[in-house]
Amino acid sequence: MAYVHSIWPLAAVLLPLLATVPIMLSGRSPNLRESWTLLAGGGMFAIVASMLPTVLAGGGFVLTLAEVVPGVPIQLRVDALGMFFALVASFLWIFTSVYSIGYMRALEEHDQTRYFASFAVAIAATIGVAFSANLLTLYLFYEVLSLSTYPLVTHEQNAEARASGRKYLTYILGTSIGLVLPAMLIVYQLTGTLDFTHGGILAGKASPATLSLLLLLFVLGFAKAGVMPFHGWLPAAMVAPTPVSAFLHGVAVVKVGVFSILRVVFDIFGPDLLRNLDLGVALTYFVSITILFASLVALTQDNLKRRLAYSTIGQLSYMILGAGMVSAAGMTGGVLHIAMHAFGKITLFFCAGAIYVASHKKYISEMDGLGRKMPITYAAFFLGALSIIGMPPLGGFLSKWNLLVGAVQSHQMVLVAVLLGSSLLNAAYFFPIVYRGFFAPAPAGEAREGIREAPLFCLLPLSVTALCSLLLFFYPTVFLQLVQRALFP
Amino acid sequence: MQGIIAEIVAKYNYWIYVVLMMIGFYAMIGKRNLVKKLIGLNIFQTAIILFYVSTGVKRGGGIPIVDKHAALTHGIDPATVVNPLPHVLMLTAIVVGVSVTGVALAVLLRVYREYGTLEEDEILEKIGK
Amino acid sequence: MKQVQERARTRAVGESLIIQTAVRLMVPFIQLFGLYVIVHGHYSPGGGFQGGVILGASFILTAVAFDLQTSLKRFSERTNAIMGNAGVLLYTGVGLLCALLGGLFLDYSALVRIIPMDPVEWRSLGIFLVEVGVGLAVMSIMASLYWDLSSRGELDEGL
Amino acid sequence: MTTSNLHIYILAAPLLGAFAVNLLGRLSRRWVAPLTLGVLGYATVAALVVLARVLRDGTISYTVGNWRPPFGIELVIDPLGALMLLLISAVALTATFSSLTSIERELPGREHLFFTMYLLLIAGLTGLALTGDAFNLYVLLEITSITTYGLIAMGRGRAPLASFNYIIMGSIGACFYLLGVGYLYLLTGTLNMADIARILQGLQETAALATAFAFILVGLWVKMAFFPLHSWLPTAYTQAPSGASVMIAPLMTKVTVFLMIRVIFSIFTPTYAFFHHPGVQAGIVWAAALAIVCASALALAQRDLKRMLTYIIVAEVGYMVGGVWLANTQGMTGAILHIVNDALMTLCLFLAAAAIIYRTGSLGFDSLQGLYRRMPITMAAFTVGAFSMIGIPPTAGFFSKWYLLLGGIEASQWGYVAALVFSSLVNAVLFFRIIEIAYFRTGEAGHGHGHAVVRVEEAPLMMLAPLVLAALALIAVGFGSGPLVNGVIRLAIPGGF
Repeated sequence: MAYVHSIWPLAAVLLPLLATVPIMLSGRSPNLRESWTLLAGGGMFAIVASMLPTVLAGGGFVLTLAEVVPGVPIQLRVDALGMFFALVASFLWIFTSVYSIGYMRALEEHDQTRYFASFAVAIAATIGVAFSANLLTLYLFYEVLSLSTYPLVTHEQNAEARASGRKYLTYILGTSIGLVLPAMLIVYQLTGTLDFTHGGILAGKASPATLSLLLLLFVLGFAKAGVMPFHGWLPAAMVAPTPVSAFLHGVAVVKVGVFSILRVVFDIFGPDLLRNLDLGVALTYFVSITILFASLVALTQDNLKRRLAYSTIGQLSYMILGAGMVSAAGMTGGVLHIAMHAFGKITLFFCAGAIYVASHKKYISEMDGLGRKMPITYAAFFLGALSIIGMPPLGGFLSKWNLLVGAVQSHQMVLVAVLLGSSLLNAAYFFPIVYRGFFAPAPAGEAREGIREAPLFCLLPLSVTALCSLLLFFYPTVFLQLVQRALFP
Repeated sequence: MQGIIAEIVAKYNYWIYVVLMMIGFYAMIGKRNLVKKLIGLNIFQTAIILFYVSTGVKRGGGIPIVDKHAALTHGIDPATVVNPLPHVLMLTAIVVGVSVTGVALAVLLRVYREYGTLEEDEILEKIGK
Repeated sequence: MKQVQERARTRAVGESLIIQTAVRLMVPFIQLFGLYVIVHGHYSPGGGFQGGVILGASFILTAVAFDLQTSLKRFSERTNAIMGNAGVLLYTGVGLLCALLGGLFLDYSALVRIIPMDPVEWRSLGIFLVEVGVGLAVMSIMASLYWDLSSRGELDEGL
Repeated sequence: MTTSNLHIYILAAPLLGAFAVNLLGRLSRRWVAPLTLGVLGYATVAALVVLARVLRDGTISYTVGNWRPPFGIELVIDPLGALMLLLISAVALTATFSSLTSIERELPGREHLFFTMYLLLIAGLTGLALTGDAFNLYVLLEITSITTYGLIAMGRGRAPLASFNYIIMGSIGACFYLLGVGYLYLLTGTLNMADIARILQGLQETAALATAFAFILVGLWVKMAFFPLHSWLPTAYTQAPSGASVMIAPLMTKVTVFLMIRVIFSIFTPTYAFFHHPGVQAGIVWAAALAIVCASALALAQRDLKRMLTYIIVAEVGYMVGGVWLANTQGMTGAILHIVNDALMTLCLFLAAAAIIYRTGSLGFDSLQGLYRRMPITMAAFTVGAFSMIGIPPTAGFFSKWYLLLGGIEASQWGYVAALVFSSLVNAVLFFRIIEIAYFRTGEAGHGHGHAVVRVEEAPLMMLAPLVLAALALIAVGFGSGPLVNGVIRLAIPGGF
């Protein structure tokens, strides 16, 4: 693949980063501040989208910033896999910004300037991860993302939020410093490079035992992917304002974790190596535990956002599962699920936030009959849930179907069972919410007259993302092409 | 036993310096009075000075001050003079030692003014309060 | 012990006419000798350190025989500090001057460019200047060490 | 004969400046600041030129007074020394801005005395970076130590006692070093480092040589506060006037680590130091690992910001000692890079501490509450320093840790690797604890909605500017660590080891 030297990848990363300055300076004038946010969001998406045709045509962009370690520069590179992720993230950021405005203003939150500034840094780091050309650059942006989301998690500043912030950092920083950093160094020591190379760089460089250890370190170390046992931060982080949960813990942060693992699996290890050493199978079994267990736990959660969090944990492992299958369909499904799940899950979180804004309710058991008051929100929730469960005609079906095919192709009937069982569980924890919202009688003795749909700024984004989930089933071409380019150039 | 004694006698200067050094070391660690610690430090330094100076000594060597003209005409027989370099070095070391002692005493004055005592135990007690 | 300290403070101890007279006589000679040692240092045993110590000792002797105030009256702390500083400045200044004149640091032969003399002569003179500087510095340090310590640091200077 | 005297001016400028400050400062306080800053500014620029010159022309040898070595005193400016020279003068210059302000408040009327010692200390440190003579090194080491004793004793409260402890420990260290040099002199009859090294090559390995090496090492370890010998450091650095600690804390231990490298490279060969006693080499790496773990654990127990930082310094000394003794290029690169980075990180953090103490008067964790609203720029810079200590890219601390870890992996010293990782995690806990208090705990004034508007009370510009500069330098050095390593540090490491 031919890479063209270009400033655009850097521009995509720098734009939101630089936007923090005017955002912070215009803290006294919320309208101006939010305009900056939206402007940065739109601009970034435009930049990312402008690079899309070249990538689809088989090209790419590259930019070296500084050679910090011999053989490992800080380098940005736009390839198909990165473009895939960046497209999803930058597109959804626009809606999240709009949603944030509605949400934060409706709740009259404090410290909104810090909130929007941190948010901008976080999206910059996310795009940075997507466009990283090597493991060191990826690690750099990964850490920046961890740090920039910390103020968002701790936003409430009460004891619970601080405790969650601590937990968040303990998990995320602890694993990245404790596991990824040594693993990365060992890879560097073995190969002398950290470049993402199609087909991997580790083949024949180390004993199977070392390689297995490395894979374990990476999969556990990128704890943002929420693979058990390092998943505990995600439910804890739900104390953050809902747009944060929606975007960061539905899309950006967690997907960065998955994306990092996929990068390592595809471009550091290489599918062939995994297949030869049977590491892929081990990986799939390992994450299967997370899939089933997280879905089971989700059933027991009464707090809506926590249920969504556990659902996310389970879904994230789908993507790793797909990569671990190392069959064409499986890998396609895994990568595709990043996008499909992103659109679905962000809709669900938006809905949860909208319900909270409208009624200040957090617990599912209190939400009986709410759907009749807020039909649009609940309809969107229904669509999002269907997509996550994997029902046609929604985007989620495509990825799950590919995963199933992949499992069958690789003759892993256990995985087929896992996928089907998990989908059933998904249905089991999502449908009751919708059912209770529409059909359960409102609890007696509760004044509900004031409750109606959330403000337009909240309602609009969630409707759009829900519709996108639907559209993705019919028009997945762009994403499919990118996946094809990424996996089989 | 004979061998050990012979060894000690033959290198008595080293043994003396080791013994002195240990005395100083003990004073620095064992004594609770700060001035005694400082004296221990001085003994310690003196031991090292002794060690250096004794290394320059030669049997039958004289003072390394020679007449200019004699030296220019006849040269100097190294066997007749002790090695002056260690002495010169120790001159510097002594100056350093004096400076350290001076600073230490000045610091001790401040300690005394602060706590009214130079016994470490009592000072620690006062800090604890 | 307390008593002794008390008496020492009232300066009842040591005020002896014999000692004071003897010191009065000796101090000029001691100082002269100190100067001799400094001046002759680059040629024979002696030098800035030793001469400086002797000079300093003469002030200490005054302070011991009389009292601190008397010795300070003769040679105030301010003068002392200035002389000490001037000594070091002289020493480093000479060294630096050599360097500025194109030689190496402390390479006195470079001073030829100021007054044309035989480089060997200049070496001798240069080390002499340095010795004077060192002597001044050591003298002032010795004196102020004693003053500060014996006055329990109550002089206006000190730590 | 070289006629360039630039490097000697770097040494002479603060020396001369010290006494000029003393003389003129007596007349008027107004002389102190311009003199100190002028002298150090000159030294920094000169150091930069010298570094460029050394990188272009190779090692410079300079004979004081034109006495040829080994008889005269030789100054050797190799790339490593030149780097240290620049580091010392630049850090000192940056720190001086802050200490001028804080000393004005802490020691009114005695600025000229303080800055006399301050400049003497810098002159001593500069000399240490330059000297090529083993005995001269001892004298300069003592000059730096004595001035440090004095500077620390000028602090309040327990400072004199801490200083006295330091005097005892520091003197023992210096004496050990002197003793080691004595043995070397007995063996070789010379004190010039290069000469010693040359003669040692022709000598058989004896117990005396090992004794000399051991004494010198232990002596330097005491001076650099290597873990079991660290007891003097925390109290001394905590109690020192903040104007002194901003300079002492970044430089003293780091320069001593540099001296250890100097001794290993220039007197004993790496071959002797590392490979003749493999058990010793491995043992020291383990000791370093232990030092890192213990010092980090002790840092966890502290409830005062400055005291916590001092324990981190002790842990960082373990990083560097371990890195040197990994006995491979990566580890050595990491150690040298970490000298630079750690000096900058410590500078940044201590400058922040000085600024905070200037405004709040205390560094207890409780008094840090809500500080970021009062001093946003200070806290932002502090955060950068903290990230660097934790080792988060792209701050400088990450890259030195990178090389150290790489060296540990290459040498299969897993204990050391684990200790480094552990220490990074502990640092994360330590600093995020503070960040959480300063950013997210706003006292009883009510969290959540509707904060009372807190007035911004930033530190004065003279303290803020160097702090911001140090924070920016951390990021700049982080991005520039590639050229730094390739262009400077690799040159400093002798080949074939």
